[in-house]
This record gives sequence, C-alpha cells and structure tokens, in this order.
Amino acid sequence: MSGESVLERLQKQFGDAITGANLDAIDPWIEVASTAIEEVCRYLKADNELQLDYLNCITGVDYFHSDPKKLQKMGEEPHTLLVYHLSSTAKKHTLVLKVRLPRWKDDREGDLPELPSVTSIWRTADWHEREVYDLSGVWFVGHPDLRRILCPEDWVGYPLRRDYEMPLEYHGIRGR
Amino acid sequence: MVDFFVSTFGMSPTVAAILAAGIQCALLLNVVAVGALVFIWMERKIAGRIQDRLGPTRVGGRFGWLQTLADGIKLIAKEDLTPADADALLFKLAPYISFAASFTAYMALPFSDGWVAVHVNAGVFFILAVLGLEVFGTILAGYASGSKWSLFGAIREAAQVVSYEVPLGLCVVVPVMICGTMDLVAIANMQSAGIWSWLIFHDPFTFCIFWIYFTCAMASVNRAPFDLAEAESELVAGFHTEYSGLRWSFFFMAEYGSMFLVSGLAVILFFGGWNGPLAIMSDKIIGVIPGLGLAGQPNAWGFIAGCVGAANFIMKATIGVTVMIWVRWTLPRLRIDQVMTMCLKYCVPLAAACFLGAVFVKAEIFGLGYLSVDAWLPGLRSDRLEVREGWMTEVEGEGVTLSTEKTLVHGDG
Amino acid sequence: MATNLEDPRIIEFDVRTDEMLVNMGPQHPSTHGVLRLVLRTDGEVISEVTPHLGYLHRCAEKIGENLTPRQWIPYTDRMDYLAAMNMNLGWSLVVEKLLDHELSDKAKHLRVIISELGRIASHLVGMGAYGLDLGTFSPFLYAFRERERILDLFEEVCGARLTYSYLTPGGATADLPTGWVDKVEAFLRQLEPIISDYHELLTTNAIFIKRTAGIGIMSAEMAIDYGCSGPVLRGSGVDYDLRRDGEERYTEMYDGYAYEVVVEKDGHYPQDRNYPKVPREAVLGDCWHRFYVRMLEVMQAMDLVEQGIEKYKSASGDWGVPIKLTQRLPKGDVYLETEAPRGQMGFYLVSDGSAIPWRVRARSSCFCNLSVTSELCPGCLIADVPAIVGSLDIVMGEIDR
Amino acid sequence: MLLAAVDWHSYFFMLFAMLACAFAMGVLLTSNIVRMAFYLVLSLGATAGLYFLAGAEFVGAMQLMIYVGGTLVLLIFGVMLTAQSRFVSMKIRPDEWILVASLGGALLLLLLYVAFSVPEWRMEHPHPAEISVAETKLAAPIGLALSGVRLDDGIGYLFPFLIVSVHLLVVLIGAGYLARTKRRATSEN
Repeated sequence: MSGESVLERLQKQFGDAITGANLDAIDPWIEVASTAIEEVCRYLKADNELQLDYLNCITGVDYFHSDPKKLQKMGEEPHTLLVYHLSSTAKKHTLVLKVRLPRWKDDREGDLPELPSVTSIWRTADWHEREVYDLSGVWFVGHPDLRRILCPEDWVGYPLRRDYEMPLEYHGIRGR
Repeated sequence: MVDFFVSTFGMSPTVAAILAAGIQCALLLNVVAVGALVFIWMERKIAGRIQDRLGPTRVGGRFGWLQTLADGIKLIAKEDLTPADADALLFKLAPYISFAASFTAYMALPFSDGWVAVHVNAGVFFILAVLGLEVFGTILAGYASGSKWSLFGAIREAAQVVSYEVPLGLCVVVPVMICGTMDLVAIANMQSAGIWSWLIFHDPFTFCIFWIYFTCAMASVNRAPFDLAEAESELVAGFHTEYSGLRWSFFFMAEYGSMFLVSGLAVILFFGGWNGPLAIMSDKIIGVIPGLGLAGQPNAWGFIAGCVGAANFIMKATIGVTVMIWVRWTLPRLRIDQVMTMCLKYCVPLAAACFLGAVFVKAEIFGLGYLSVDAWLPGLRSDRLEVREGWMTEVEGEGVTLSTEKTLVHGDG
Repeated sequence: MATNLEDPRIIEFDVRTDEMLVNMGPQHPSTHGVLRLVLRTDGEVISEVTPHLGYLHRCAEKIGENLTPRQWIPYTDRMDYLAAMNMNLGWSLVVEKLLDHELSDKAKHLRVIISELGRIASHLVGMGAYGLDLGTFSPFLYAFRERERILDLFEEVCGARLTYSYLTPGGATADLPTGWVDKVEAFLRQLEPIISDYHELLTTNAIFIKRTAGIGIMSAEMAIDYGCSGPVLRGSGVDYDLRRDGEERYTEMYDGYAYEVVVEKDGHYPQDRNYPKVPREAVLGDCWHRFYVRMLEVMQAMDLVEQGIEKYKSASGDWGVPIKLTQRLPKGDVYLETEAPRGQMGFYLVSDGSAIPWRVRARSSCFCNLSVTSELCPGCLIADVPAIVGSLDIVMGEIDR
Repeated sequence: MLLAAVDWHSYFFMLFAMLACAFAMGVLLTSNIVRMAFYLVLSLGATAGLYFLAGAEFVGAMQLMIYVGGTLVLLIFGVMLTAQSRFVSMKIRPDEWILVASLGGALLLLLLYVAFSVPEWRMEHPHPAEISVAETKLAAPIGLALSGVRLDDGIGYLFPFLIVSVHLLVVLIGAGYLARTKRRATSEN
C-alpha cells in the first residue's frame, strides 16, 4: 500500500487529527495530533489492509538548545517529537507516525507533556513508553505502570532532553 | 585389635581399647578426607576430559594431583564469614552435622572381609539411617543462612531426600531379603563365588532393582541431575550460598563421602563386595571350581586376601563414583516436581514391583524360583554361609524357634 | 497446585503457604548479566515476575548525540557484545541509508559472510548458555570451543576478538585477508558434524525435552503483540525474517542466496534434513521451539556463509571504503532494522545537517523479547524461570544500552 | 591405672543420657522454633546412642531413621514452609510456665514411680560384658513379635501393630485432607 493511499484513508477517517505528512522523505511519515494517537493506532492495527500489528519502536526526539543563539539557528520551534515505527508481519510493510508535543505541558517547566498511551494496542509499547518517559520525559496517560526503566528510580531529570544537566552527585558518586 | 595390643605390649584393656578406637577413627577419617581429595581431583580431571580440556595439570607435578590439597589450603586461609541475618549457632554447626553424618556411616561400612570399624548387625539399615541424617546439615544450613535462596535449597533437599529414602529402602531390602541378613559382611560373603554369585545377577528383579537403587542413591546424595538443593542456575548455590572457606569445604567433603558410601553400599549389595569376578582368594572361583580359599583365614594369608579384597572393593566403588561424575557432566538438571514425580510415580512402584518379584523368586512361588541363578548353579553360595543367625528354624513339637547361633566364618572386626 | 489454563496468572493452591518475595539478580548465575527479576513465589510456584533493567545502562544514545556516526561504531559493538558484527552492520546500513550510499557487490557479500558468521557465534553462545541454565555444563564449553574458532577468524580480519568495529558506514575497515575464506570453509566443514553432537546433548536429550517442552508457551499473537523478534518470534510460528521481509537496502544483500526462513510449518521445519524431529511434548512457541529455531539457524547461516564465499570470490568491485570520519550528514531521519541473531535490531538516526547526529536511537530486540517474562513466568516453578529467560537468549548490554 | 577403673559402658551411658536430657531441656528453654527442632534432633540422636549402647542396634537405627531422619525432617520442613517470621520466636508467658511445669512435673513423677517399681531394677544386675550380646542384637525377634510370634511365651504384637498402622494411615489421610484448603490466588493480590 503506497504512502499516499494510507494518508488518504487516514485523513478520511480522522480528518483534522492528521496534522501533516512528508511522503518524499527517505522514510515517509505521517504526523498525528497527540490527542488522536490512540484511535489512529487502533485503526491502523485493526484495519484489514494495513494490519500494522507490530510496533517496532517509540522514540522521543527533543528539539531544543539551551544556548539561545543556537536555538535560533536550529530553525525549529522547541518541541518534543515522538516517532512511532510500525510494521506489519502479515503484509510486510511499514509506517512511521510522528506526534508533535510541547516540551513542557502548558509551557510550565517541569510539567511533562502528556500523550495517550498505546499499551492497550501493542503490549510492547509498555516498556517502550517507559523508556521514553525515563529518558525523554513524556507522560503517557493510561499507561499501567509508568516508572523509570533504565535509570534508577530516584534519578532526577530526563537525560535525552537537550537541556539536561548531569547531576553533580548521585548517592555520593561524583557525576561531573 | 584390642587383644593384639594387650597381648603384644601388655597394655591395660582400657588403654588398648581407647588406642584401638583412636586408630580406627583416624583410619576412617583419612578414608573420608583423602577419599574426598581424590574424588574431587578425579571429578575435575574427568570433567575436564569430558569437556575437551585438560583439567588441573600443574600442582604436585604431573596431572595436578595435589590441586585439591592446594585448594584445601586456600579454603582454610579464607575468611570464615557469617552473614548478619544468619542464626549464628546453627549456621556454624550445620557443616559439621553433614560431615559427621557422612563420616559416621563409614563406621559400619566394611572394606573387606571383617574389615569394618564397628560390626553392626543391622549394617545396611544403620548406614541408610545415618545417611538420612546428612540432610539435617543441609536443612539447617539453608535455614540458618538467612537467605531465601538457601531456604529454597533446604526445602528442596528436605522434600527430595525424605521422598527418595522410600524407594532406596525398598531397593536395599531386596538383597537383604535374598541373603536373609542385614549384616553387610555376611551379604558380601554370600557372593564370594565369582561373578555369577553377585546379587545383581541373582535374578532379573535384582538386576532391575540395582538401577533403581543407583538412581535413588544419586538423588539421595544430591548428585546431578538431582542436585536440586544446590542448583546453581536457579538457586545461586542453594543451601551453601552463604558459606565460604572451610565450612563450605565440609559440605563438599560430606558430598563426596556419601557418594563413595552409596557406591560402596551398591558394591556390597549387588556387586559382590570385596569379591572379584574371579574369586581366586575364595573357596570357589566360579561355581564349583575350587579357589585358594585364603579369605577369612585368621593368619597372614587371610590378611593378604583381605588387602586384595579391600583393593577390589575400593576399585568397584570408585567405578560407581566415576559413573556419577560422568552423569553429572553430561545431563541437564531435572526440575523439582519432575524429581518428585520420578520418585513417587516411577521409582517407588518399580522398586515395589521388583521387590515383589524377588520375593516370588526367593520363595519359589509361581515357579519363579527358576529365574534365580541359585536354581541353576546350586553350589554357588558357600555351604558355610547357608545357615545364618536369626534365621527361622522349625523344631519339632515346639513350633517356630530362632537359631541364634553364629555360623558365619569371619573375623569380628 | 494447578494452573488455570485460561489465565495463567490464576493459580489454585492445595496447601496454603506463605508468599515470598525473592530477588533473582542482578547478581545471579542465570540472568545473563545484570538482569534483576523480582519474583513473588508461593513455595516454588511463581505468582508474579517483575523485571528490573538498567544495571548496565551506559548512555549509548546520549553518547551518540556527541559523536559522528563512525565514531559511534564502537558503542554499537558494546550493545550486543556477542554479535558485535551484526550491530556494526545495523548502524552502518542506517548511516548509508541516510547518505544514500551504494555498495559494491563484493562489499555486500563480505557483509553477508561476516554477519552470518557472527550469527553462528552468537547462537553457539546462546545454545551453550541455555544448557548452563538447565544445569548441564559441558555443551557450554563445546559451544565456546567452536565460537573460539570464529573469534580467531574475526581476529584475523580486524584484530579484535569481541568488539570488532569492522563493518562501518561505507563498507568495512579492511578487505578480508588473503586465504581467509579458505579457512572459513575449513571451519564450516569441521562444524557440520559437531552440530549433531549438540543435538544429542541437548535437543533430543530426554531431560532437556522435559525441561523445555511445553514450558513458557507463547502464542504467535502474543509474540507479535509484545514485539518479539528473531528466533523468539519464529519459535512461535510467525513466518517473519527481515532478511527476506525487511527493507530493500537490507534484503538486497541476500539477493541470489538460497535459504528458507526457519519456521515451523505443519508440525515440522523445512530445514529438518536428518536433524531431530519435533518431540511429541513440544508445543509451538515453547522454550524447546525457540531453542530449536536457533539451532537450525546455525545450519542456515552456515549455508549462507558458504554461498557468500562462492559469490565473494567471483564478485566485482572493492570491499567498500569507509566514509570520512567527519562526513557531513544530510538533514533528515532514517530508521532501519536488521535481522541480528537475537532479533530485529533497529537504529534510528535524526540528523540536523551537521556531522554529528541530532538524535540516535537503538531499538533493541532483547528489550522487547525480555518484556514477555512477566507474562510467561507466572504459574511456573522457579526452575522454569532460567529456562524461559534463557530461551529468550538475552544480552543485557543490548537491553540496557 | 586410673583409666582402667572406669566402667566405660556406664560412662557412655551417662554421657548419652545426660546429652538426651540436656537437649530435652534445651527444647524447653529456647524460644526459637528451629533451634527447638534442632535440640530435639540431638536429644533423639542421643537416645538412639543409648539403644546402640544397649546392643539394640536395629532399634537404634530405627530411632535414627524414623524419628530423626523422617519425622523431624518433616517437622523442620513444615516449620520452614509456614513460619517465616511470626512464629520463629515463641514467647511463653509466666502463667503458662507454671501450668506446664506442674503438668510436666506430675508426669515425670508418675514415670519415675513406674520405672522404679519394675522389680528387675532392684536386682543385682550383671556386668554388661557378661550379657549375651547375640540375643539383643538381632532384629528377627522384633519382626517375629510384630507378626504375632514371640519366643518367650508372651502374646505377639500383631493386633496392636495392625491397630497402630491403621491409625497412622487414618491420621495421614486426615492431615492431607485438612491441609487442602483450596484458594485462588491471582497476581493482583
């Protein structure tokens, strides 16, 4: 199934929730509004022609620079981008979904951006979302057990955010 | 030995008795300790060869034969740790209980005709009973360590050993029943006419029951594939997780001690004890061919025959140990429920069935008496051993009485 | 005790005993490194398993944001350190995809040879370590003996025995040494008969079958749902192998190679040949099948190496010159998954147009494979936990990154 | 010599008897349930030693196998399985002490009275070495007596033996039945 037809179908089904797409990129992607991600994923998995039953990966990408000059040079609004790589074991095709999130919820620093969890669709999302929460700081609403997974439970900060600073000390161990 | 000291050196009987007891203890302790050294070295060498490597090669010159000793010195030098959560008294005592049980059982194990520290009449039973006590050391060690893995090991050990005592007992009863005595010396002397007199070839049931015995014996001394109590891939090291140094090595010695013990018991019960396949020292080599008839004589010839017998016995028992080592390095480990299933669903019924069959053969019921070797080679068991102590005899007019007369021709420890 | 078949988490107990909370790991002989499983047990029966990760977290993704792609290659080595060549390959392909770099035929065949040898080495360790998990020591050393030969071969190629950094974006750091392929062929001839020893010691061993068959059964739906991949996915009967079904850039490496995906069809494996048949007790998706798929993949990889050598000898072109250390990357993001020995190893690269990636992400196969433990283990005995975790064949370096 | 004057048989008898009593006291006095079991093991083991000393090897081995090796292993097994922390340490209140002491003391007195009323005890007993060992060491009389035949004209123990066996069987089945408390446990609780 070509990228265009997938996009068409999704737009027909979800309308405004599909906020953008780039079908000419090396890996063509479709951008989905953060509130609609769960329904879109459920549709993608259930749809007979798409059958995207396999969630490969969820990645959180942080677009930010603590240096204002570089931030300007970056050419992007500061935001957090979630990338869902999906594929189908039956139809052998793949799809990339992107979700654009603010870096902080309501721009209040320290409040994690929120997003519906897709654990009810793919069980594998459980750990992937925990990892994204742990490293990129995104709060998945509806996740059954959102804890840190790679960092210790009492770790402070989200290491893959661009403004992250390594703590000076962790339980008596020098950090920097 | 007491008489010897009294008559030769003019000692008082008490001193002589203490001296004799001391010498016997020292001898046995050496058998256990040196035996463990040799078997640990053997285990390493065999494991090495099985796994396509050399095993120890350096310590003590060739073949690394002093490796175990070197390790022993290392273990002595190690710190003797007691975990904070442990029940210190029981934790420290447990290895000694294990070792003492294994060692005590050796007291009743004859190495050759009459070469036994304490001639216990119910020898088979005594050894089984004392060997069953070894589990105490394990259980207490597991409990007292204050570690959950140790506790799991202890629970497994308790369940496993108590269960396997049942089929083990049933297996041992078969040779006892055939010989009509629980005296190990007497049982072995019943098999002194060459390979066909060995009880394993007595009838098909004894042949089967030997394999059941060996399986159960491996389970009761915790050797792979039944080493559930120390299963390293599941329970870290099981009951001895928290032990280090010398205390740990006591468990080790106890394990190897009991390995040799159950092998020795198998040899006595099924493989003629100290009698070789061609019993040259005995009255009859095979069947009716006369042998030298040296065994059991109260002179130097008898002593030489005893030495040969002891060498014979140790060699056969060592083969048993070797098989255990071989099995350990070949097979995966069973799961605890499979171990229990095997015991209760297979070993017990099979042992019971074999026991029943052996009873039929012995009592010549259903014409099964013809399955016995004795039916075909009548002169196999020496006449001098036919009447045994405690055997029921019919005396006219008075019903059943008991012959308490000792008719065995052998020295008395 | 009995396990409720509909929901394995419901366990019916006969005798009431106290519940126990046990820490399996991070220091434990059979958790393959530093995995920590918190077990809630009733006697020996597991009622709940909670895996805890991160004891080997080395911030590889964070480091990747500060290094150029070629500088990051050694960090991929340290992910799945038992199949470092395949990790190198995955990352190299992603970078080449972003650069739209085309390889010569010779370089492709070289990569097939190297990565399939890596697969053999990795599966040998998986097999041996699985024997260790089940309490038999000898197959482990046998497996290491053969793996050692592969390491010798790799050492000749790149000088390293564990962390090779050999395949890089653009090709490889060097061509294969002269006469090397003959040594590989000699090795394969040696390995072939030994495989049947492994089958005797493990695959067909009665105790081994008792310990693995019917344990940790994972249905195909569940495997897909949990994102399992590699032998774990195929062991559940899902016919999916990225070497055939993956992206063009990866599958074209295997163009012209004759091989069949190792997966059970109608109760037997197409690669069966004279290898042991599936025992009656085994259920599709249990530990035995996962193990057996791995064993058959060793055979498959041996075939592929042989074919690769033939093709390599006659192939044209060079072995692929690595890209510049500070090669500027075009703006964009690419994701690519390869079929590593333990499953689908994916790398995601986001570039902002400089030489250093904006974001690097490694999608670990073991990470997803491991997540099924909390679903598979409840209702099993403690002894089954190593059997199940071992059959997933995890490497903590890849999970924690 | 001094050593020769000691009657070793009596000495060992005293040793084992004291061990048995001391560890029995230990069972009473310790509050740790596993140690109680451990002391009980030693006490019963010492009793087995007494049997061996008396030449009753079969009974001694029996004592070791059934009581020490079997019953007590199961006892400790049960303790380990069920008593994780709450029951490991058992405290006894003073009033319980008094009650138990009076009851136990009364029983002890009764036992002593019965023991000393056995006429053989007051007779001149022969030196241990003179007792014919052959008769005591054998297991066969026990077996015969249990199957109903006694060598000295008494009545055999077939009937009591049968009753005890059936009783034990009933107890075992009952214990198994009582222990089967069906419950369903889910991972949620």
